[in-house]
Amino acid sequence: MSMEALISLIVLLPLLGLGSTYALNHSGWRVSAAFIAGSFFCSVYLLFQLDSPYMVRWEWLPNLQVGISADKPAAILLALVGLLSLLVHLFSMEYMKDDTAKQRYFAKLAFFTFSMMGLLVSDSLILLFVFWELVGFSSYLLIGFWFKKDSAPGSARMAFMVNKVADVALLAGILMLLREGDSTFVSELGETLFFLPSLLIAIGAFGKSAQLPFSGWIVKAMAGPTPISALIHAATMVAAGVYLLFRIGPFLDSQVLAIVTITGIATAMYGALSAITQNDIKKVLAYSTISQLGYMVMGIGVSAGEASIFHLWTHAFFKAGLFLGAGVVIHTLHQRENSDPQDMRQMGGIRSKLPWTFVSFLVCSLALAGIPFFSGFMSKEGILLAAWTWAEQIGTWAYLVPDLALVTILITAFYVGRLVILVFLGESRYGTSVDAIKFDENAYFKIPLTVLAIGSIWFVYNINPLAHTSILDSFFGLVSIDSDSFIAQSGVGISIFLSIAGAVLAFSLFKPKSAFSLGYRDNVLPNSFGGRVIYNGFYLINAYRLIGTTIHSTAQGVTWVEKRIDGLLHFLAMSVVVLAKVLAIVDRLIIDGIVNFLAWIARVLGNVTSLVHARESQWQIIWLLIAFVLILSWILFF
Amino acid sequence: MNELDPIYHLYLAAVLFSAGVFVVMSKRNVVFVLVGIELILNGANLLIATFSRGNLNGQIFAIFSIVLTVCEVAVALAILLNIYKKYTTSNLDEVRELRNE
Amino acid sequence: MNLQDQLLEILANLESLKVEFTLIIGAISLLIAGLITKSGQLLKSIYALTIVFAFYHNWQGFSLGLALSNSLFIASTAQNFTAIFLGAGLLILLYHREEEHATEFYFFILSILVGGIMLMKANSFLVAYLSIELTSFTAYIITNFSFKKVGFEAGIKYLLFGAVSTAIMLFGFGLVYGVSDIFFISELNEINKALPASVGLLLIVFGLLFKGSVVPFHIWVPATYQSAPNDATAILSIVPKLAAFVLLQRIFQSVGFDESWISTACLMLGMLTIVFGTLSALRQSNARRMISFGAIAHSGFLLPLVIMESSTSNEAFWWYAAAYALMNVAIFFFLDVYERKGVVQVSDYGGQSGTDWVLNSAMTIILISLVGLPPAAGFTAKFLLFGSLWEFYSNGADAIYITYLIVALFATVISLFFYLRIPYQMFLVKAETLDTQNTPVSTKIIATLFSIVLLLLFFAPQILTVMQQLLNSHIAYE
Amino acid sequence: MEYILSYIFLFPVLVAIAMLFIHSEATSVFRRLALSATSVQLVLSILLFIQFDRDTSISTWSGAFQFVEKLDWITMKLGSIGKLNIDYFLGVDGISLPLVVLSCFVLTVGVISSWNIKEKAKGYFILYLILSSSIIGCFIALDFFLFYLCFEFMLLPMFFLIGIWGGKKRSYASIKFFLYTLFGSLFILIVMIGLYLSVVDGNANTFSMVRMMDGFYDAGSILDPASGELIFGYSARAAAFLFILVGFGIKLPMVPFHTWLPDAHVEAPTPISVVLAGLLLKVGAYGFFRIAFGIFPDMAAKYAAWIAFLGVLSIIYGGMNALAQNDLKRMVAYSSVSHMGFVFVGLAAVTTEGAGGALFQMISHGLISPALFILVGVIYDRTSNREMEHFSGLASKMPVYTFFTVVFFFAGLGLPGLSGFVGELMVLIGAFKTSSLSIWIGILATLGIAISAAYFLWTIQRMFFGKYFVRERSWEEYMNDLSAREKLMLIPLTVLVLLLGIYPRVVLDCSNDTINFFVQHVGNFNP
Repeated sequence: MSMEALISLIVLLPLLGLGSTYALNHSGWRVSAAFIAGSFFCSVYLLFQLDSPYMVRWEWLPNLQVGISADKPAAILLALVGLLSLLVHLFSMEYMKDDTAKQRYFAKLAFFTFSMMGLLVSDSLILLFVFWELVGFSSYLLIGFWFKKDSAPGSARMAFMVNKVADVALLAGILMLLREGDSTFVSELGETLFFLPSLLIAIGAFGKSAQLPFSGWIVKAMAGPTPISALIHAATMVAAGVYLLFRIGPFLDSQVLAIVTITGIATAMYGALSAITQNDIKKVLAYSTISQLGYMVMGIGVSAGEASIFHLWTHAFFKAGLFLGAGVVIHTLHQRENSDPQDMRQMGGIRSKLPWTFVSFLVCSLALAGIPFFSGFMSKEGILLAAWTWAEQIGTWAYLVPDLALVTILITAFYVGRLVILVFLGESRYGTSVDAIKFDENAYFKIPLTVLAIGSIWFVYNINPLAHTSILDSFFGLVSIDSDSFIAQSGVGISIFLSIAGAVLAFSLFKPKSAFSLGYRDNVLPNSFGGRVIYNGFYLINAYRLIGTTIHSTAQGVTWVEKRIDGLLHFLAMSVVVLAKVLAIVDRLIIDGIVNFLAWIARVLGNVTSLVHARESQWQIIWLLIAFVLILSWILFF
Repeated sequence: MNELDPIYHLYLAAVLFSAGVFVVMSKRNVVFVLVGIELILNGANLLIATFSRGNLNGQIFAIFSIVLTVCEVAVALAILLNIYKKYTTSNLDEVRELRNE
Repeated sequence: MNLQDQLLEILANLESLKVEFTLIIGAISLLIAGLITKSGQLLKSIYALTIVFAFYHNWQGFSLGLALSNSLFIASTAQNFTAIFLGAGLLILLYHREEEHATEFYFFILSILVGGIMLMKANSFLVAYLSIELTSFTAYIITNFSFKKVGFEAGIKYLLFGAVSTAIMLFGFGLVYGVSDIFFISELNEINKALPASVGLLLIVFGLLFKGSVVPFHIWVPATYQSAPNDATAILSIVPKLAAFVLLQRIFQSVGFDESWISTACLMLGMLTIVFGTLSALRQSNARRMISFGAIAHSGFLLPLVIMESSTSNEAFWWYAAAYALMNVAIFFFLDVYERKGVVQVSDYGGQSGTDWVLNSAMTIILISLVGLPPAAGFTAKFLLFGSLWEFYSNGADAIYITYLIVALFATVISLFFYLRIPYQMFLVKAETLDTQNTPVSTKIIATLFSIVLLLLFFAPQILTVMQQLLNSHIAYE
Repeated sequence: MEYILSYIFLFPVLVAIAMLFIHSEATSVFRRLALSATSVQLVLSILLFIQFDRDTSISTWSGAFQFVEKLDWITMKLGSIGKLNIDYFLGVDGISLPLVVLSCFVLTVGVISSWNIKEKAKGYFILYLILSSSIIGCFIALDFFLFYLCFEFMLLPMFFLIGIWGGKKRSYASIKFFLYTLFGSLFILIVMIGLYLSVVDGNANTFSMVRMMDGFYDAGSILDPASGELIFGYSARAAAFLFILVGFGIKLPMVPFHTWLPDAHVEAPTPISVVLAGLLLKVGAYGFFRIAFGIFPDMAAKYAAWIAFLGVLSIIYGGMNALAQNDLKRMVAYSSVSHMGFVFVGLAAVTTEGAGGALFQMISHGLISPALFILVGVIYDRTSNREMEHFSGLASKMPVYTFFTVVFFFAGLGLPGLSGFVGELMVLIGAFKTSSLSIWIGILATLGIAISAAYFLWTIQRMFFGKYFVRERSWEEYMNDLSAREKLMLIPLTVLVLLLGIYPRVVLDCSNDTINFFVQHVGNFNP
């Protein structure tokens, strides 16, 4: 099979899946998964077929070439997306089986897969932007999937708008490359880009990867179905920004790289802090995703692209695993009436009811927390190491970056511990109607969870559980990071210590029968200033709302201007009419007035000479004479 | 016969003209207004006749003009008759049904 | 030269007056016929026959140049415009007219035609004055032919006003004659530069502008147009105005265009006319009065064509005048049709919506043409006007011509506003009471023909120029 | 095939004349006749599109046109000008060809959209067909006089179509529309006469736009670039260009001359909005291509930055206004203002991408905006209301309707894969690539995309998502999903929007050569 056909198959099979959901009436939505599977197997096949990067280009618009390129990083991510999409499809078959609109659901899901695959193989930045937008579009559709819910449409819109703003920057950045005469093909980039285009492209990536100040949209995106959160808002789409940065990172302006690093670490801190006090299970995961993405972006900033992509990969597994696990919990608790199935205050003790889910969730959590022997540790270590090395090169303030990263590790382990404990351990807090709930873990749930949990364990990547390299590195063309430095070496130890410390801290605070745990069901929202700030994610969403309302009121202001323009026009029209009226007045008053004046003179004269009065009916003639005189004098004397 | 200096004719013409204008402006009765117009026309006629030098063009013009004046008065009186029938007045001030808008 | 030679010369030159003679003979026969019969058909056919004969004679052409001891000047322009007048005279037969007073009415129409045609040929001041008075007197009289109270009122006011202005014009003749010893228009180039002569010339021009209803000498127009019978109004709005303009053109040609002050003065008045006519029309509620202000504005559009010294403007003048005549005959025909239905005010047209779409759309086309929008003759007329102004300007004339162009342009936009009020009422306003009277088929056919001709003239404007050439081809050049 | 353009141009008028003789009670006959007339046009235009020779090397404008028909129309001896020569001169090049096809298509859609016009159907369809002829005429006329005739002649039918069949404030809107556009077109008239007096074909002056574009000026004439004549102290050519800018700017519409558009749209019946947005605005843009840039390339190059500025102003200003609207149709109308701004920016860039993008944006907007107005019409037909606040959650009641709305709203906000994106992308590429424009033009124009996303999404959220709700109980029974007729209009539009979004070269291939020459023609004058 030729490469071209293979790549087309990978990208287009999901599209066929979309078609099939509607074409085949009732079972169509099931068939769609088969197409995704096909796409996945093709990408695995591609992974082994691919020796050197494969490129195709064509002239999409006159004078504008676009092209795709499949190299190893692309191929391995294609496989990742294919796999996760397949798993989520499987999961959704059970999760969504009672929804009347599941055709629409699977169609959108297939469309997303297609867009994501397209994004990964795009070589031309313009083509990449096309798929970038499509990915955002399908995300919008999926967030708003339950459009009858009060919150979903608004959340979808906010998520899309935040993305759109960043996309505008991305587009401007790409087009600016054209202005500077640079190629828009990633594979042809050779030299460092200028500051402004670099910055704009980075901002675009920030948008999709939910970096500050765009982070808020992921929280909003949680309004969508949970499998969607797993696939799109945890594993794949949000990683697109990291992927773009990975591709373009080596060519970014050094100042922009510094900005990327700082944004990354700030976001990592921000996400981790915000996750601590959340009560909504999906929000914890959402903020955690933001935090992890911050890690990856920071990794790019410190020139550890490979480590970032490795983290992207491992994160995709464990975070998807967490989300799907949460999905099982939510799906189960959804059977309750009059309660929020996502609220952790009404969970607890699910371990025994959903054992399979618990185990997989735990594995993924440990990976997220960065405990050794799990994948998260390995990938995180790579980034951390690179950050150390980078800080050593720059010195002084730059040490803040790895330091903060370490702090983040502590916080991460802490909130992950809190999450697991509050959801699965201890007594159940979900009310009296436990018996009414059917706890059921069937194969559709178990298979994806298992696969994802396995993907979160160390041996998949490297026999050495403490290594920060993996078998995947061969695909990325790893440049091994210099790890001789003492601090870097000791960093591993510190991070292990911190992650375990975080977990222990969480356990000691939230362990079953602890004071917190007992009172958690009625936990009220934090009152202190700091608490409120953290709980509300630093009011980022409120800031978006504020910007939104500001723009809307500006728009109202613009209509005010518009009315003035119309008013000016009416004024012009009116002034013509007024002029006409004035002419009438001139007719009546002034000319009449002159006549009356003359009549007055005549009367005065008449009083003297007893002549008769001047008559008003002759004013026309008088006017004629006056005009004669006026014109004559004007012509003759001027 | 003594040649009269034409300048006196011109003075007379000017006086006639002005008197005519004044009468036109000040009289309320149509007949009087017509008289005023006659005066203006006669002023002009006098002017033309006065300047008739070398050929008879001017004098002929004046004679034609006088005839035309008579016609004009005839037409005017005919209309006036109708006006008087409808409005029962020959006072111009009271003939004002056509309004300016 | 003895008397016999003089008489022989007169006889030889009488040929140049054959159109007038035909008309006069026709007029007299009309009077006689009127004594014998009251049959409107007969009178109308005599009238028609007269005009056809006159047209035939006009078609036969004249020998150009001075005639009758220089008192006439025969130019092809006069011949062309004679054709317009006769055509208009013929077309008013289409109007509805009661048998009563038909004799007198058509007699006076023929007289006004004679006056107009003579005016265009006049060379001596005397002939000019006589023909002006002829058109004036008859105009005073036919204004009364509606036999309504207001008609008489308009008549007497028109008369008084006209008499004063002709008196002043006569004064102007006297001044020019007295100071420069000039008695012929063709000799005006030798005019004395002294002040009284210039004043005299200006007074003559004013007299003509009065006939041409140029602001500020227009005051008689609305009342007269509003109160006269519609067919009379049509003739009044065409014959004296165009004849005066033709004579004015001759005066300008004769004076020579070095005397720019006088043309500048006229152009200023022309702009004033456009602005005043257009703006005044805006506030009229009576349809006929509104159209008459539109006619005043059209005088302003015609005026520069008379003044500019270029052969393009000459052609454009002819074209504009012909189109103007046709449009005016048509619009007053429509106003007449609607007035007999009782539709007088602009707002009354609301009751016409949906009654008779043939009539309504035909009228709309006429109004569109009056505005000067394609595809109607009015557009071509305006187009030629703008073209002449542009050309004259680009050949190095004064900036006043381009100013004129811009004023005319804005006025066109505003004129849309009032002309369109009638179709607006007809089509867009839903009236409470709809008119249900039926229009005779003949009226519909005439209405359609009018609009078709106006459209045709847009698509084939050369018709008029070819017609002009055909007319002039019979002229024997001396 | 020799006279194919004439057939396309005049066939509707012939049908309209035939309609005059049909009794006005036969409502259904008129719409069938109208549909057949526009369908014949459509078929012919597709033939034209197929037969158009895409591989040409253009070195002068006179070589750019195909299917040329030239007949003497008016030859009139006229004084010192010599002869007034007006030709019946038709032809298409790569710029006008796509517009002709678009026009025929949109006009056909418009007839289908007019299907339920029952009142005074005779007058309606006669006016509609006359309107179609004049629109087509604008795109294919190569004689300026003929172009102007068609340009002006669109006003009257439009005036009556809005004024008689429109909404509540129809008379205000129609008169505003008429006065506004007449005002603009008289400016064009002036320039047209000036050009006629300045451009020669052989010895005679000519109205031929081809000669005007190729620059055959009479030496020393008023608009001759070499002579540098002044009017009131300003360069004559600059003044003429300004006039053209205002004239076509009103039609386009360009901020601040756009205020007729929302009113006209809001009051016009749906099919007329379709034609107005789809085609009439394009005529203005076409005028910019052909006349402002084609005939005055020197001025266009000189004032490109200002034009681009006006374009950006339109984009942002129109977008902000759209954001503030509560009336769905008004919102769509303002979105038109915003989208047409891109045409300005693209033209001002004077690059292949920019000009091609401007053209493509015209085509794309010519498909999207009719669809949007049809969609507005759907809700208006059912409820006689289109206030956004009065509806909510329509998606659950009318899923198909919602589907099409989402497709076209996203096409409007520039979703890749749909045609709107391609146009905007090309325009932006052009704006960024050219060195003659400041980079802020490009950045601000890009920001316009975000604004359009804001108002479209806001509308979707308010009207289509959330809980189902309509203001009046009496509307309930009418809230059915799309009828077959409505689908018949929307499906082809969707297909085309999708096709052009994915394979834009359908259009661009046939316009490429002309656009290249156009850019070269204007680019010569770049400062």
